[in-house]
Amino acid sequence: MKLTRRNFIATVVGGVAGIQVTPLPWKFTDDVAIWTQNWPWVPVPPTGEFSEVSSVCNLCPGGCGISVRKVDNRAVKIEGRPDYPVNAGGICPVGMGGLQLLYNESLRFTGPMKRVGMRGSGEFQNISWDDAFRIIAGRISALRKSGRPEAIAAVDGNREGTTASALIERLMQAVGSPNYVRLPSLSDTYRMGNIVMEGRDAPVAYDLENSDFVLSFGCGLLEGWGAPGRVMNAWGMWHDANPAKRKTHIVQVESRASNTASKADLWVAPRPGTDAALALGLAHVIIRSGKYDAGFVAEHTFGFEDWQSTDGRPHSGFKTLVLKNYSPEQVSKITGVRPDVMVKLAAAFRLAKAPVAIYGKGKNDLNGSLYEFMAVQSLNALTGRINRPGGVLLPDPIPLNPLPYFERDDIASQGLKKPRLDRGGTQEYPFTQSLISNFADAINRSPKSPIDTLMVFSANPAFTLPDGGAFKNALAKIPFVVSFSPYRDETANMADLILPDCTYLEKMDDMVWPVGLQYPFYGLSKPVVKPIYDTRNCGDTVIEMAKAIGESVGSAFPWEGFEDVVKERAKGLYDAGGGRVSFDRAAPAWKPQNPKAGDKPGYNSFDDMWKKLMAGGLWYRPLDQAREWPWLFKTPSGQFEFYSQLIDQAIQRASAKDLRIAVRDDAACMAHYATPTSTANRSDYPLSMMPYEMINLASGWIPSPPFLYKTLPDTQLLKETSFAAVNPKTAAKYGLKQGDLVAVQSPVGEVQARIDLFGGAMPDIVYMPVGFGHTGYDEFLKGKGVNPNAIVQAEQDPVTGYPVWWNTRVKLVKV
Amino acid sequence: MKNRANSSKRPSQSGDASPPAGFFPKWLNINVAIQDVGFFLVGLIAALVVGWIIFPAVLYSKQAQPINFNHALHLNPDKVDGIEGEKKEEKCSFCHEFREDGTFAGIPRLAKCTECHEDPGSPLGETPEEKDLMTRYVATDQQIPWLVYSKQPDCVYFSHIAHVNMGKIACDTCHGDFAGNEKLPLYLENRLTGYSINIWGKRISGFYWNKKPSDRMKMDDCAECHTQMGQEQNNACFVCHK
Amino acid sequence: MDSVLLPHGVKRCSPWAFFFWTLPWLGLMAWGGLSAFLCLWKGLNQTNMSNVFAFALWIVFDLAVIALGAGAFFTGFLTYIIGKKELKNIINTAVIVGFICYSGAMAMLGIDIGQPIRGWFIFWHANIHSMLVEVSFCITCYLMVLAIEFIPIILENRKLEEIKELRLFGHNLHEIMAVFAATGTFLSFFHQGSLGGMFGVMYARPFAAREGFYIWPWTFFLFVLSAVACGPCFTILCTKLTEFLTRKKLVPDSAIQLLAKISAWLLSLYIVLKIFDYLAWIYGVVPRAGLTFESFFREGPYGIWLVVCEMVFCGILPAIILMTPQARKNQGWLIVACLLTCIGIVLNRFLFIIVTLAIPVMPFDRFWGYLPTWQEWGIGLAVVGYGFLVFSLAYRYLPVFPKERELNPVAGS
Amino acid sequence: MKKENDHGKPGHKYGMVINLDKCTGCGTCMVACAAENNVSVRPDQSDKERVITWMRLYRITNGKEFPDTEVSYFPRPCMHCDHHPPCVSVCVATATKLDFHTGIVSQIYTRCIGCRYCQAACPYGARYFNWWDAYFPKGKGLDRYLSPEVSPRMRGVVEKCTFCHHRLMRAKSQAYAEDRREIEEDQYQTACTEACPAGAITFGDLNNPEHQVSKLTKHPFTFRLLERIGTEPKVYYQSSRDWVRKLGDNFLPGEYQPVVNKTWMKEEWSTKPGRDTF
Repeated sequence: MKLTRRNFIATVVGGVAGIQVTPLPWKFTDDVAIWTQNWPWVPVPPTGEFSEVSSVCNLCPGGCGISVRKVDNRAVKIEGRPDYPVNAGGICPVGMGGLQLLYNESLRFTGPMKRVGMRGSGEFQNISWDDAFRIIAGRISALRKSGRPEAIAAVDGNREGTTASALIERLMQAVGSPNYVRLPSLSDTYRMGNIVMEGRDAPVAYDLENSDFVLSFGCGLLEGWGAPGRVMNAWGMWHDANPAKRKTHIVQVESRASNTASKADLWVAPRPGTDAALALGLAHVIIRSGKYDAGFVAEHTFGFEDWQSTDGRPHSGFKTLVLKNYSPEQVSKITGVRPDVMVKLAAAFRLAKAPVAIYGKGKNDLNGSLYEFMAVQSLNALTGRINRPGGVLLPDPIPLNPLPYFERDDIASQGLKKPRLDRGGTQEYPFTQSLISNFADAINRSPKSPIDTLMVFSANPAFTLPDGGAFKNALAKIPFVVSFSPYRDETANMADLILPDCTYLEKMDDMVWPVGLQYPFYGLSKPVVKPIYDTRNCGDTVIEMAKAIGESVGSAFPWEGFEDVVKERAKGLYDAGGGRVSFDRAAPAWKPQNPKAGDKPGYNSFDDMWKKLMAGGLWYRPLDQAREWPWLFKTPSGQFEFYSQLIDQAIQRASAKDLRIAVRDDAACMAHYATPTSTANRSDYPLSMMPYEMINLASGWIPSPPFLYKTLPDTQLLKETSFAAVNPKTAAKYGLKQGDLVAVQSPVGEVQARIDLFGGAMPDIVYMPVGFGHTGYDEFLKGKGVNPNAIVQAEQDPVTGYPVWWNTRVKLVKV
Repeated sequence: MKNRANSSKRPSQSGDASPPAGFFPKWLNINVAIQDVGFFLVGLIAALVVGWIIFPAVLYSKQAQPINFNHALHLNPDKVDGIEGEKKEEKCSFCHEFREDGTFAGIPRLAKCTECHEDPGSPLGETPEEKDLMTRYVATDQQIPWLVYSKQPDCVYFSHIAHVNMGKIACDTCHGDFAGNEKLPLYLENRLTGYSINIWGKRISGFYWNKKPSDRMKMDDCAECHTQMGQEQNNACFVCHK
Repeated sequence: MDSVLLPHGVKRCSPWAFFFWTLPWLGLMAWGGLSAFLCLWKGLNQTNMSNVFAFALWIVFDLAVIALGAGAFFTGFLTYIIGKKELKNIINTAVIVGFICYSGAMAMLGIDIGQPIRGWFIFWHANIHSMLVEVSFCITCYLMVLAIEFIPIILENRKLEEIKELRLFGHNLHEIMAVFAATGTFLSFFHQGSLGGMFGVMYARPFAAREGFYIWPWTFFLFVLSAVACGPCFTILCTKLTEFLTRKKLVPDSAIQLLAKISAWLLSLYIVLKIFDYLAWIYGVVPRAGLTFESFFREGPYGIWLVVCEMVFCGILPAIILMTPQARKNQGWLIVACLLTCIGIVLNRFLFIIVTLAIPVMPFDRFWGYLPTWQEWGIGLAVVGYGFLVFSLAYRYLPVFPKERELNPVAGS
Repeated sequence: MKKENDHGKPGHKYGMVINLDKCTGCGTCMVACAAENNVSVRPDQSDKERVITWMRLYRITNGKEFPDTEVSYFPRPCMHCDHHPPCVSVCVATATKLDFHTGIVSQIYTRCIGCRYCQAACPYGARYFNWWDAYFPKGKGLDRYLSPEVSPRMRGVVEKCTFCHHRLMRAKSQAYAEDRREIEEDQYQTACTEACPAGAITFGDLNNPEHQVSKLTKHPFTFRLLERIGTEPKVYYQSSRDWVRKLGDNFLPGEYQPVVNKTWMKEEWSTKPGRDTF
């Protein structure tokens, strides 16, 4: 029998018929479908035992309590802790996305590394920790031996008061370099304002929760100002579902219709940088009406009425100054705010039961202006809102133990006598601790960098400083840069050596007094997961580094590790007594609680307290508002000073000109408004550019978790370009339409962005978001949009010397 | 339109002995027909063999468990006395335990084993399996890569506690009785789906006259049981899918 | 070369000429093949479809070709059920065009769904409430019917006809074609309707939402009517195009005229009903949702002109032309009218798909634009190429036009 | 096939009230949602037509000129329409259903064939198609934060907000472990509700008069998105601002009736209570 074509067909037909009555086609179809349901390249998250670990978010100075959900050893979700006094369960978007900063290999350094590529290329090679310590310690020792310890510098992004910053500062002291530089933040403005007006070197404490009228001068209440978890929680309380029950009202003073401005009960839009004039205008209305708190002014303030100094010179007081210069009509010319608005606002402020005027500039990441703060604080003093419930409170600093004294060797002593490169604390900058812009400037000016080795801790100044790229240029000139960043940020990419820190979820760290909180608070975060890469807590690294340098430097660090230092400092909390280490939701920390005689602190020994502090991550002293007036103000007059005698003294030592104060005589020592100076030609640069911050985009050292980009509208970022918000009228003037690509040119540079027509933008001002334009990090963040800091041309703020970053002259050129 | 069909050129099949005329229709060549049927049957049988025997053999790969765990030994109170519990369910959940949050641990982790098999140096018995456990896993603190017979796809959320605690269903109802097993059954993995044969059921046809719950673990089986038990509301999608 | 395969007594171009003729169509199909591969391999990110334009170019193509392919079932219905014998001259064309349209649509749908391997879930896990399930069932069944209707035509190929069994098979199929025509009519009626229903039932999209009868929104019936009105027009167009390209008369005028006349009446009826539909929608559905007719066209490139084109230039105008015997008998006018009708129907489908999705429903949502990628065009145009290729092959090797020999006697045959 | 509601009286009807006065537009709800539900994050998230955001913040403005411009936000999860959800009836493969016992509109990714008819039918844009494979490139280790409680989706299927129904399962498991059947209000809360730093979102059982949501829905400032289309969303919004409420639905001229309310500036009545013009 031959297999003919016909037979073949018969076989095939039989086969086809037969296969139908077998499971093959049916099961195959089913299984292939199941295969599509379980594609091997779709991840299947392994399951296991669930657990929750409590910690504190350290991504910003907000100090929210977080609870991290874990599956076996993996962290899978971050949530806010309802049993935490600061944030009461909520958390900001950056903190919510924190796991993307932990589990992202291309964002992080996986171990100590040495640069192999060009600077800025981000090409590194793994080395061992021992090698890394050898390199850095050798370099520092060599500089010390050659008698140049001041050529070592440190830039520290840790907040003042934290254990990490204390250790880094101590290292610089031990090594013998005065060049320990911090990044300016809003807290510095607060600190200085409190020094000159109240004589208190303490953080600002606004009793927002107990206030019924919050007049916010520029605070991005909903953009991340203060402790975002706390402020937004308060926001929720203020806006009860039933408007009839709504007790607190919020007025936002800001030039742009930000979220805060839009969501506030009233939005007042003065021109940028004229907040001081507006505050003084309100003071004028209140003084003229005679309805200011005369009792408070008389008893607790200095310099309100005209006065005579001991040398017999007559001085005009705050009242005279304000009545003369800040009538609503005068202020209206400066600010653009209608006089009747000021009159009504002043009346509303005065009539409220517990009003408070608060000062800020967006988030906390950037500094404010001293005289603006003074103007706002003067308004509080005028209405007697200082040291009163719902006003500005004056709590004592946190009683942490100082680090023990240590002996410096001769090299260190000699080195510390050298002048600071940034001239902080000199006659020109009497109240300023450090000035990174001057630091960069000094390096850029000299032909050879006076700094040989720069260490950068928890900071990304190459990106975050509003200095038109000055620091980046300086960085390129410094022969050796060491970064301790866990992330591949712009500054770390310029570094020669990387000693990576752990991320905030892998290490112990402390959080000292979240910005603006009205009660003393100390938070302690602990490792939620074991370090997933070969990284070390920066505190441990510093201690180990000091030991590697040896000699007197090593002996200044007698501790085993970072935890010992934290514990030693926390002992002070125990010794001071009165704090709590657990939180009861029923008794919010901001609610005035009269401590009863029998109140127990909740722990019986320091070890017990430490254990509870570690577990709960919190120590706080509930609000006590009964501060005694005597000795409250530590100014020369012992009172709140409308007229700051400290500034007066500073002017005596140097001159108003040296301090860059535009006005002369008495006004220079009081809150005042002066037209900002700019070297840029107004006709060449007819517009001004103001960077703005958002809560859903990290603009500081911490990279944005990629999740956040889901929340950004495509009128802020589209593919690779970010947008500049411009009022439609301004855009029309230059023939620009929505989405047009423009070059924003300032005297120091140019960036390209698209135009977003936004009615809420003040005419003639270009608003650019901060946080875009990274060249570091990974594909999620790299090359997206532009960084407005790169074109900021900032003058120095009077007295403080901080950059006036909100007033850059620019022009728009259509591309 | 077929009026021009020309049969003249048509080469007919090899002309063997002709069948009696008239019995079959004229156009039907009986020899050819027999041949056709023969080849048809060849194809048919070949297909049946492929579909019923070769296909299942190829579809499933045999995989060995890392250790041959002896359930019978562990559940024999004369030999192992650590397993607590009165009823069989309690004994099962001694190792296959529920956690406090109601989740089910399933196949125990190494930590459960080391509750008894603590010290790699001093085994509790003399079996080679235990020695294996000690040297390969306990000493190195490695999890044992067990193959899970009843592992469902990732999209499935199965709540053991709902069935065991609330539904009072015995473990062996669905899993079969493992208590007497001295050897772990052979693990057959579907090469396409990656799942154990226990999900589809041991019978490739998928048909059972008297289906026991432990025979198959497909969604329809869950739904069928829910319906039988009067728990029809639990057939809603989001009860068992995640 | 291939002369043994050509039908008897007709003249065909040389194999080379035919080969070159097929090149562009093969090219389109190759483009489509590459696109299809990319879409299946890399996923639908190869297209410019989005969460806003969940349905896009391919669905417009699908709906358009299914409407245009309606000539098959309707001509079959007229030929076999009603008994219009003169249409036997054009039924083959209608069937082939129908088969091309439906198989092309099915292929496109297979690529259009995100999980083609799970496509059979539509049947196995069918949700009978979904209009798309009805569409899928009917289209699949009807494609089988069309294939069955196509088979006897294929079997009429000169070479295949030599095989006795096949010849008998084909003949027997022909005998029972009325049954398939009836089945096809039934299936087509429902899926053409369901395709309309698909959009009418989207009650949360006021631009598409329609009220109706029982579970069927008016679009159900309007789609059936519009399909049967335009289907014959498309068949006529295909015939005329073939006649133009081959420079032969292939179908007697009587058949064409009959189809055109029937189409005219149906189109007129459709237009009248469609006007009522528009009015009921503009004054009923739309204001109830808080909208006005004009408010749909405030943003983007789409304007009321689309509706005017659909109704006036591609609806009323061709209806008038086709209704007028003198105009209808004029070749030029006939073609223009058929073309306009087909454009009108495509426009109608476009409105229901693209414009519906482009118009945001939430007042604060924005208008989105959509432009297909080359991959989308590739697959859409591959169906066109496929159509030309199959029809060309059919014309070359099968006796598609029964009267061709009669109308074009070949000298010396 | 059974109809959805032939079981008599429904047990639960989970729903949500979002207070737009409290909403700060911070986007934490979006991030919490994405993190909780293993939502894919691709390098380019600015392609708003294709990016997956189960919870999405719509930014709205009142359209007025400076300095009267206001911005507000509509956080938009799936509405879990209670009456004949537009997406459910159109689904070809029965991949999405309205669960009568919870009121949650379910979506089964492994059943979905990706025809996207549901997306076309949904007027809220709440449904998202996976245009790409989940983005977890090798060597980045991003998949380490994935939660095992929610199954990651494959390319080619539609996904959407599930009211975090896995948290309901979690709560049920906990309850069963404690021999309970009932679940308290605070035991089942969605990720966005918990995360909102201003407490703008309230979640609970609309059928339970004790739950906060049932009380809040009675407020005169409460409204729903596209209410007049008749989808009966189970997500409610509240705003004291008229222009915001007005944007919740389409209105013909003169149709919108403002809710008149006394404002905090005691001397005046306003139809624009949230914000006063001095």
